[in-house]
Amino acid sequence: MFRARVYVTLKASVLDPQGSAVERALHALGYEEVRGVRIGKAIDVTLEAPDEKSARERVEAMCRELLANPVMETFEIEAVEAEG
Amino acid sequence: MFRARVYVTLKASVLDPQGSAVERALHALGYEEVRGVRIGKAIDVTLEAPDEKSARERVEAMCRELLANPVMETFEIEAVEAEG
Amino acid sequence: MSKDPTAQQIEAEALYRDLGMTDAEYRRATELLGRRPNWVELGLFSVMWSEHCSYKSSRRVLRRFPTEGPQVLQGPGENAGVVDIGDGLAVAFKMESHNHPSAIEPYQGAATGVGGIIRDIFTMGARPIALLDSLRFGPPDDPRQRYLLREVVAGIAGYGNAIGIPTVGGEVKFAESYRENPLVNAMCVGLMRHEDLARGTASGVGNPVMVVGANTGRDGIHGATFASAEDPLEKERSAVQVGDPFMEKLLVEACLELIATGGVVGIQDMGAAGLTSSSAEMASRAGSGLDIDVALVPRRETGMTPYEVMLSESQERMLVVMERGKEGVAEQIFRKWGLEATVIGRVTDDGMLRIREEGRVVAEVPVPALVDEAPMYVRPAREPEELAGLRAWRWEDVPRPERLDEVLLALVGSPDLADKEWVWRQYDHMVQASTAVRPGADAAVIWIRGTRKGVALCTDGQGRYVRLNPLVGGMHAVAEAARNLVCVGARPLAITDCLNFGNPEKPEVFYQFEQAVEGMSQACEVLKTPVVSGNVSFYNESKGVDIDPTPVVGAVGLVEDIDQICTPAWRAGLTVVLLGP
Amino acid sequence: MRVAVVQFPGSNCDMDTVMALRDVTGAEPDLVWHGRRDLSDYGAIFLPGGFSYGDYLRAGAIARFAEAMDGVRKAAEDGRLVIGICNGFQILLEAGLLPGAMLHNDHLQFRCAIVPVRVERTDTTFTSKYAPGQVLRLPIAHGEGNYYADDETLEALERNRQVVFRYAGENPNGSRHDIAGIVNEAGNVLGMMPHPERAVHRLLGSEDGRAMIEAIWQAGRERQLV
Ligand SMILES: Nc1ncnc2c1ncn2[C@@H]1O[C@H](COP(=O)(O)OP(=O)(O)O)[C@@H](O)[C@H]1O
Repeated sequence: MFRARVYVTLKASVLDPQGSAVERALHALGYEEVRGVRIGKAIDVTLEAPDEKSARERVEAMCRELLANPVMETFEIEAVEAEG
Repeated sequence: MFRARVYVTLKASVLDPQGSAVERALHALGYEEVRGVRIGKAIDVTLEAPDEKSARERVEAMCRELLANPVMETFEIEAVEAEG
Repeated sequence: MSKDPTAQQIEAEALYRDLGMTDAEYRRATELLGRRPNWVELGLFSVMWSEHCSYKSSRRVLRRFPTEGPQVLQGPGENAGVVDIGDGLAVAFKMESHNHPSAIEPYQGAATGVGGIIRDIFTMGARPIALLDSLRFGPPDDPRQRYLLREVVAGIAGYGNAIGIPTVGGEVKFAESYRENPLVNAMCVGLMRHEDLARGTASGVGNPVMVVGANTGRDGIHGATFASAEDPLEKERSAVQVGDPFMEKLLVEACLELIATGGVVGIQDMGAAGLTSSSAEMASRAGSGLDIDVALVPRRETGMTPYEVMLSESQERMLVVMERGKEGVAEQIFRKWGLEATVIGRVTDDGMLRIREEGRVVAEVPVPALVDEAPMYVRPAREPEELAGLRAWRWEDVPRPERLDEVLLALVGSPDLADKEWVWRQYDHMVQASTAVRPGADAAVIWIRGTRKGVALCTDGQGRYVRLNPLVGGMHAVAEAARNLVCVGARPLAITDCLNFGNPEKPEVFYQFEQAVEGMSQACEVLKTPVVSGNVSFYNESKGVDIDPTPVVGAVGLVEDIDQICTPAWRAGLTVVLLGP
Repeated sequence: MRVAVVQFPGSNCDMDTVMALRDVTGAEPDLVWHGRRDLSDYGAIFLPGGFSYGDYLRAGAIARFAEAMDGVRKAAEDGRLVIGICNGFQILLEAGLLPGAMLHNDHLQFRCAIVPVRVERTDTTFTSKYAPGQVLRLPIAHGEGNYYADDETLEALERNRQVVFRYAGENPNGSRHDIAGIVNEAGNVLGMMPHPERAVHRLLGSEDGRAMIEAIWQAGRERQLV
């Protein structure tokens, strides 16, 4: 069993209104040192796979097919770890 | 300048309808090996700070105060890196 | 198997107190049972006898409400009230509070409140056609209050918009007494044909009992008990429930399809106190018993004890009793909608709620002990001291303001009177393509497509009036709602209510409650608008301070000719007339 | 012409669309379950508004894999008419039948209102009954209607005159170029955020959606689409 963590984030060229809203809120709370906030998704997928390499390949296929929309998003597979 | 990546996730006991829907969709697409999907937020905060330690402390304070809702979420600070 | 405390330990260590039961209540349970309850049984008693489920402080007073009229097809006591609107059609409606969950987690608290009230409506066999809300917060210059407002509104929108029921009206008011105790009341209205009326009864020995909808997790265990607890920390002990409007949308469609087959004997929402209250109440209404096995209940989490399964408040679940042999019909319909329907037991005739785990009996309690024999309290009532002073108040003592234009500006600028478009533009108020009068008017009107008719809907409450004069304030709540209906051209038919009060164990609060109910009742009698459903929310207090007593009225009226509706739009050239005394 | 309205789990304007089509054309459309692959009987296919699959992950992301989308793709290729309204538009974008993607509204709130929408072209099948430059009053109701495409795609859209509807007042969601609705290059697939099906009775605040349904109905019959 493997657990993969996938980060899906908006492309740098796409405005992130949610991130901007959080940035403003942080400033209002006195965190004036904040220079930028971007908010993406962290998707944890638990799956059966014979080994780490094939787990990663399968997760990558899922990202391409469903988890990220290439028009506006990019994805990174951050970690694939054996579990339980 | 530092960049911190914060991962905010629903507590394990809290229902994640979005994760369940994505899991079902992955099954329907033929990824039958998937055993679970949980969806959280990945928040990238860029901030000024004298050093890594104080950057981390400030980000942790932001998490407690705003970024995570302790009633239903937990947070991890994944990485704090010097930038620019 | 489980590490539950033994019956002996419960008594010796007074563990029932942790579940919100008093010593006297524990003794009463022991007497009714003829032995000491085990841990699971204690759980059943504690939630069924909580204020939230048993109405132990309010039951006696609520009997004062007029509940009958030629238009009433179903009065209080069911999941929702039902009123005839002619042509073989009827509307089901009810209002409910979700104050405490919303104080803890405003988005999810408000969202699950909406989800719960919608289930109360479609269990009656009605298709939900409208939602309304009634909200109270502390003054909006406090950032936390703005946060609560923003999240509550987003939560209501998030649920109602996704499920596709228009939120067409409501009210928002701000006052100091709600700072720690926001009020989130939601009302749902459904439309049905008379013959589709379904009820929450479990009759017919041998009929299968089914759980349908979402899987069961450890959400909100003891939510009902702690909703009635004084200490906010206690309230927080129930785990936050997360709503899944997508699941509920499927549940609405599947349940309405199932009810239309005619094979449903009884159906009830699993709301507060989940499987416990739904099974006990359904059996109670039929005078029957139920024999269910918790091992058959589909779970979301592993290792759940019978206690946890019985007390879980996981959302988007229903309990259904089918005619024997029709289980397959239910399974098929639910499968089509991608949902599960699982037989977990049978109806019996011995009047017992018998809970098993893999066949082994883990709890066995007479249904009447849980429902009819629940404690009922005659709370002492005493007029609050401030009232005497207030009564002495006279208009003449108020200095006449020098500049009336400034008074007008102050009024118009007050948050209570301000335009609430910021709120309702976040609600999809047009889905279902039937909203003839949209938010912003005195009441909303939903066109009953295929007819010339419409139903008019509004919610109203005035905490300050009620605090200043509970009796007259109660009258005002009903009268204002009726006026708002009349203003759009409707004849008021009936009301539902949500009675938000402080701690009923305080005589001053109980006085407010009794008086307000009396005032509302008198107004209902005069206006011929019976109370067909409602909800009581006590213990809206924190740090010893109670909220302003806030009965909220949800009113329904009938528009006979949809072309005759009016709205408050002013146009140049029209004549202005002042009606009334 | 036979008309289909596809019902996904979580669609909630499916019945509204059926009622509007019935009221305007007098003919009864078919409500078609998302699991049906073959839609070759239909000259026009509507993908209705709502929250298919809860709009979880991204609006329309999961619905695009439904079997019925095979039939929709085929219809698009055959030159039959495909109309995606609100969630239907989002599904068409996710399915790649129209270019671009949908972001959360820039103000991050859901927005429901009747807004002014300008008809940019009247030489499409869908807008032939409007006057050039006509400003319609149409209901919107969405949280993710902020149309996004990169500069190149936008330029191509404008060059090919694929923008059919544009917000004429305040932009309610931050969409690029105030885009409210676009067609594909062939001109037979339309995606739009506003809800014409909610605007076919004066009683409900606007009748401006009627002419679009009438235009679709007339074109389908003239061109003898199935
Ligand atoms: N929370 C709300 N949800 C939906 N509609 C609301 C809400 N608050 C106000 N409205 C709309 O605005 C109208 C006017 O509200 P309000 O100023 O409170 O007037 P009233 O005192 O007549 O209820 C309401 O009738 C309703 O249509």
